[in-house]
Amino acid sequence: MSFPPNIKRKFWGKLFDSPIMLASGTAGFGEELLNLNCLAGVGAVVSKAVSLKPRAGNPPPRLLETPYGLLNSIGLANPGVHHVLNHILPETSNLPCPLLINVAGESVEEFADVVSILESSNVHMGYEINVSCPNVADGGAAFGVDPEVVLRVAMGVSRVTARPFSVKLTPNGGDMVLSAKAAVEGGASAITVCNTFLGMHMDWRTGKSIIKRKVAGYTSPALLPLVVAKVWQVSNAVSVPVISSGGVSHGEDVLQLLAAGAQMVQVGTRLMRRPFAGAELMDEMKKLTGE
Amino acid sequence: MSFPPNIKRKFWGKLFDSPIMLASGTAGFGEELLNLNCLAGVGAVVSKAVSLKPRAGNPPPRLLETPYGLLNSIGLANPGVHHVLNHILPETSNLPCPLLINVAGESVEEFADVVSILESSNVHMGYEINVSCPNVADGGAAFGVDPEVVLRVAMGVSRVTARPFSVKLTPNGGDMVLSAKAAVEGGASAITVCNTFLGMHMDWRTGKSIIKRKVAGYTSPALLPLVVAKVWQVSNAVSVPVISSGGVSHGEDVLQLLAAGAQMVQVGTRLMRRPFAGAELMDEMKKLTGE
Amino acid sequence: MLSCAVPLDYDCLVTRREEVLPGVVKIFFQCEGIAATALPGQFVQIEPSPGTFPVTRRPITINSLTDDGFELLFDVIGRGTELMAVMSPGDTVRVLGPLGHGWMTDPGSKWLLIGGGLGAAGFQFLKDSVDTAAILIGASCSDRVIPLDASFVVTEDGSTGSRGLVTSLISEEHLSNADSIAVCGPVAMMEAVWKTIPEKHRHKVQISTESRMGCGWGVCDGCSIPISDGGYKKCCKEGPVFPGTDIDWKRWKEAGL
Amino acid sequence: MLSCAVPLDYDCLVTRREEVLPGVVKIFFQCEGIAATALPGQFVQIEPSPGTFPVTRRPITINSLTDDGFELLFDVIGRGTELMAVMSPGDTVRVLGPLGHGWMTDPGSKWLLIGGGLGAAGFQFLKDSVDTAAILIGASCSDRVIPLDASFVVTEDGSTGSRGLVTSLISEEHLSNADSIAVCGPVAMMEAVWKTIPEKHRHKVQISTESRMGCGWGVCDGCSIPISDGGYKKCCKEGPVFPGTDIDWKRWKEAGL
Ligand SMILES: Cc1cc2nc3c(=O)[nH]c(=O)nc-3n(C[C@H](O)[C@H](O)[C@H](O)COP(=O)(O)OP(=O)(O)OC[C@H]3O[C@@H](n4cnc5c(N)ncnc54)[C@H](O)[C@@H]3O)c2cc1C
Ligand SMILES: Cc1cc2nc3c(=O)[nH]c(=O)nc-3n(C[C@H](O)[C@H](O)[C@H](O)COP(=O)(O)OP(=O)(O)OC[C@H]3O[C@@H](n4cnc5c(N)ncnc54)[C@H](O)[C@@H]3O)c2cc1C
Ligand SMILES: Cc1cc2nc3c(=O)[nH]c(=O)nc-3n(C[C@H](O)[C@H](O)[C@H](O)COP(=O)(O)O)c2cc1C
Ligand SMILES: Cc1cc2nc3c(=O)[nH]c(=O)nc-3n(C[C@H](O)[C@H](O)[C@H](O)COP(=O)(O)O)c2cc1C
Ligand code: FES
Ligand code: FES
Repeated sequence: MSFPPNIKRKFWGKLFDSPIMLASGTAGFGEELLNLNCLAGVGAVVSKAVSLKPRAGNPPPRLLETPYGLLNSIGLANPGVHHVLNHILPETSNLPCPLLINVAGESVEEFADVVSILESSNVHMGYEINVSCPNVADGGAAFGVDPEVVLRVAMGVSRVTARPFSVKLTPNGGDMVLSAKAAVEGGASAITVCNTFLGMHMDWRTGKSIIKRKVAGYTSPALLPLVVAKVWQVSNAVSVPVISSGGVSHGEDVLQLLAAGAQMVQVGTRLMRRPFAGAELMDEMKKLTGE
Repeated sequence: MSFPPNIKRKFWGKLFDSPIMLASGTAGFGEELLNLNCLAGVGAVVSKAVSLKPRAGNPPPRLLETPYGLLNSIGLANPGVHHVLNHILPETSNLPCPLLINVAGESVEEFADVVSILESSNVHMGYEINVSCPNVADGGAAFGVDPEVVLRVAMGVSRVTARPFSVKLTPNGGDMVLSAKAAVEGGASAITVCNTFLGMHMDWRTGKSIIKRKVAGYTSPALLPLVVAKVWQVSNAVSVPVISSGGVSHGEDVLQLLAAGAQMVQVGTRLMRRPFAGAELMDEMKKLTGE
Repeated sequence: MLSCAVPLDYDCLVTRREEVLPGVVKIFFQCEGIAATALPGQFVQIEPSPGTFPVTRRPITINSLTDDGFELLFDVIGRGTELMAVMSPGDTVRVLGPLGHGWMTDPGSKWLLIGGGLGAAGFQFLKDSVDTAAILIGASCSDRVIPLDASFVVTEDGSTGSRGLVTSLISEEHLSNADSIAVCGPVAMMEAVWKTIPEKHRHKVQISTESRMGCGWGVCDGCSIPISDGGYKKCCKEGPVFPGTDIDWKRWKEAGL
Repeated sequence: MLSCAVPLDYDCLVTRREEVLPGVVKIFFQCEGIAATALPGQFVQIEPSPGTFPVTRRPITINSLTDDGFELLFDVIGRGTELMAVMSPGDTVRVLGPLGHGWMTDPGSKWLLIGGGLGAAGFQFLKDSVDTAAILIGASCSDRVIPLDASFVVTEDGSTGSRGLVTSLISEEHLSNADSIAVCGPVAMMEAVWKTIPEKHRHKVQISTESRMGCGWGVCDGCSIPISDGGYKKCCKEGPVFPGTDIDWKRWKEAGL
């Protein structure tokens, strides 16, 4: 690797002018953002999670801002893979950049089932397999904390698609390096590091959590050093590219993640403040590197 | 529990006017703070880590501030248990509050060895067993990620002391609830949740980490929601008191942690900005609760 | 339903700031783009500070339009609105808008407006745009009554108008005179109004909702309002104004915002 | 070694602010406590902002004392010093001090002061307190030469004094005339000075060190300076001034601050 890192990236055999990917769940399927004209500077969009059956999602409130971050408890709300295939994906055919579909499952088999149904679409470049969701069929811990289960999920997906896919790991328990190695062994073409950290806000006056599910996914610009450490650990342990996810708010953050070993860099929560973050981050990076 | 939580706490059979403990590694052995007159409002002091042999600690720089937090790579620098016993503990006999000694080890046996040597002192109330340090004798992963190892460490300590001890877990991998249960099974009288999160800062211009060990312990006020979630999970799973450690900068944060299930609340990094944090936090809490 | 202009992210100049009631601030922003495209009931997402925190914007209803801009009227309740409250003339603020679907205003429709406290904030713009039969306002006390030329005002402590709740002002006459009924205020007040309105008039009712928001433009699924079919609709995109019949009051109240 | 007063955490009033060189700010703080107790070479820990971030203070050497306070002189290089640079008269700032062990000043001792760039900042206070034989200053250019009434000044670009490095000013005469030698500046400059000074004079040398700090009062073990016995000493507590013979130059340079 050369330093400062190049802003132009090669990923999955394709050249990308921008390393920025919009993170799953913060950009819909990209079509709203196309309307808003804010896909400039964006290398790729990752869709919100798609599951086999429609999911209404968690009861509100689904969001809670803390002084330095955001708790989300969306609950993988989505209209189900068939609706996505028939009604949403066709509308994304004019996205100016590649689309990855984020896939959620409640059992090891469901991931492959969702992927095989999506195979009949040709608008998307590949998948992001979200093994951070709770394994409902097997006790409720996230799939991603058990390398054995990650291996089986990845093997299942490999079997039904020739498209590249990334496995998105969870930072909440287990050993991310072991899970990453298992994903690669199972055929993953990239590792996404990582999903949200479990967090909670307690109303001390009442002893109640405002979020009904109590714990939620926490994101914050202050988590960047945690993500940098994990990206560095995982990218040193596996041969496939690492996609970072978490903690980006400025161009310098993206450069730091690239230098730590990320091949592409996702941005999520920052879009809530700055829908045009793609272009803004690119500007900031170019100013810093002179590229 | 009643809400808002009481500021006066009962812990290890003793009444504490303040739930605030000064976290290990941020308050020496308390004697410097006594000189500075900043132990007002402090319920207890946890000493820096003590190991069997003297440890010079990691090469500098040992600290690196990021925009929203602090990376530390102290490396458990300490003069070793014998020096602590003979030269430091005697000086702490006039602390106005109880002292817990934080114990580090490089093997399962070392924890009990250090504790048994310290038993001849009578200035300290109990111990905090730091199973977050790397298990040098067995591969280098933290002791705390393996419940089996935690059990053995706790059993070893139980055997050599009648004083109460807390086991301080790591958030970096494994399943904290399982490790906490193992600690209790091994005789722990409390669980400290938790040690620092692994973090890293990359110099993107050079591709080098400024901290020589590359990854370091990261602390930040923005990590509070992560600690609240873990305190809530662990305190719901074990019968012994939970001591929270991490993320406190204001009185409201302490109340939140108490409401989430903490019996005592440590404060560390905040002391770097505010040596008188004990008194300040107490004032803020009293204002909020009217207690 | 009126179609919406594509929202844009504007750098708006603050031209005036006024404390209209204790802890209630009105700010005028210069912005021709929003002035030219906004519809009553729409909102904007405003960046409370140029720093990194807070990480999301704050949604505020467009209180009224001026020739070359718009005004917001808001309650100072927490972190974000405290930062917004000190915005002053000369400041430049990032504002995304106009957002959401506003009041569904059929041409020729006569309106009854029922507002609770600061919920009446957005009514100025609606009132400026439609034919209003009557405006009924309830508030806790005179300090919470927005200047709006209301037809009838009641307060819980009787400090303005007579003592009572806004539901006491709702009569069959008001309801029959109106083709459309706009309701805006706290959830409990809106539910009381809804229950007071007899079945036969309910199809006329439109409810202006609020929810904690992430994006504000439909991508994060964070702002769900429970809907009577058991599912959810997005406050930011499918709302904030919904037909009253859409709302699942029980589940919405459970959310506790 | 002089004994130190217990440091206290003061709310200090800023009474003056001056940009003495481009990007170099001098601030006067009113604080009788520090004025009464500080010794040359000691430092303070200053809170750069009242907000939550940055999470640590910033260590700055006491540049000089006034009747009822002290002044700091610092380079604006990053987050913290940028916040400090905009402090202005009337502001109140939290300052902990005085901290550390300063110059070891034996009565009657004659001093040679050797400074590099802004490293000479703390010399004013030392100069005001001891008998100075000579002051030798080196800097990159005139914009980095602190007003100090130095005996000799060289700059790398020749813009003040002759062109050269401060080591070129060190003569046997200067060294022999002095009982104590104070060195302060960038690590590389101090090492060069150390190497230039012959063995027989090295026992007179005192080095003012810097390190990234957590607490500043000896509890966190974050500020270690590598010492010639293979171990470390705490910059904040056992330093910042050390006998030159204490320093392990090789390991210190590796730290790269
Ligand atoms: C479509 C819409 C229009 C609105 N119009 C107005 C208006 O015209 N005038 C006005 O005073 N207020 C209005 N609100 C409410 C306003 O957005 C909140 O009062 C504000 O976000 C509170 O932010 P805070 O940081 O001061 O409070 P905090 O309590 O510190 O906020 C913390 C978090 O909670 C959220 N939050 C808290 N209360 C509310 C609430 N009632 N609604 C939505 N999110 C909330 C904030 O957005 C933030 O994420 C509107 C809300 C929505 C959704
Ligand atoms: C005992 C002592 C006395 C000092 N006296 C002076 C003085 O009189 N005038 C002056 O201009 N500077 C002095 N410094 C250096 C000054 O502390 C740093 O320049 C300052 O902390 C930089 O902070 P920043 O946030 O602007 O920079 P950033 O680079 O944003 O700082 C980030 C982090 O790095 C640390 N850091 C960066 N550079 C240094 C450094 N050189 N020394 C210590 N920590 C550093 C900061 O403390 C902070 O934790 C002194 C340092 C020490 C240890
Ligand atoms: C509102 C919201 C919804 C999310 N939904 C999903 C999702 O459906 N699937 C998924 O894999 N990750 C989801 N995430 C996680 C993000 O994709 C991303 O990994 C995370 O937010 C960290 O990046 P950030 O710090 O840039 O926000 C969601 C995050 C947020 C904030
Ligand atoms: C400088 C520093 C040194 C530390 N040293 C130790 C240590 O020796 N033993 C230990 O168990 N924890 C150590 N910790 C962790 C703290 O005890 C505490 O768990 C952590 O800082 C989280 O609390 P905070 O967010 O309030 O800082 C250290 C932390 C810091 C910042
Ligand atoms: S706030 Fe994001 S979808 Fe409504
Ligand atoms: S800065 Fe904490 S011991 Fe020196």
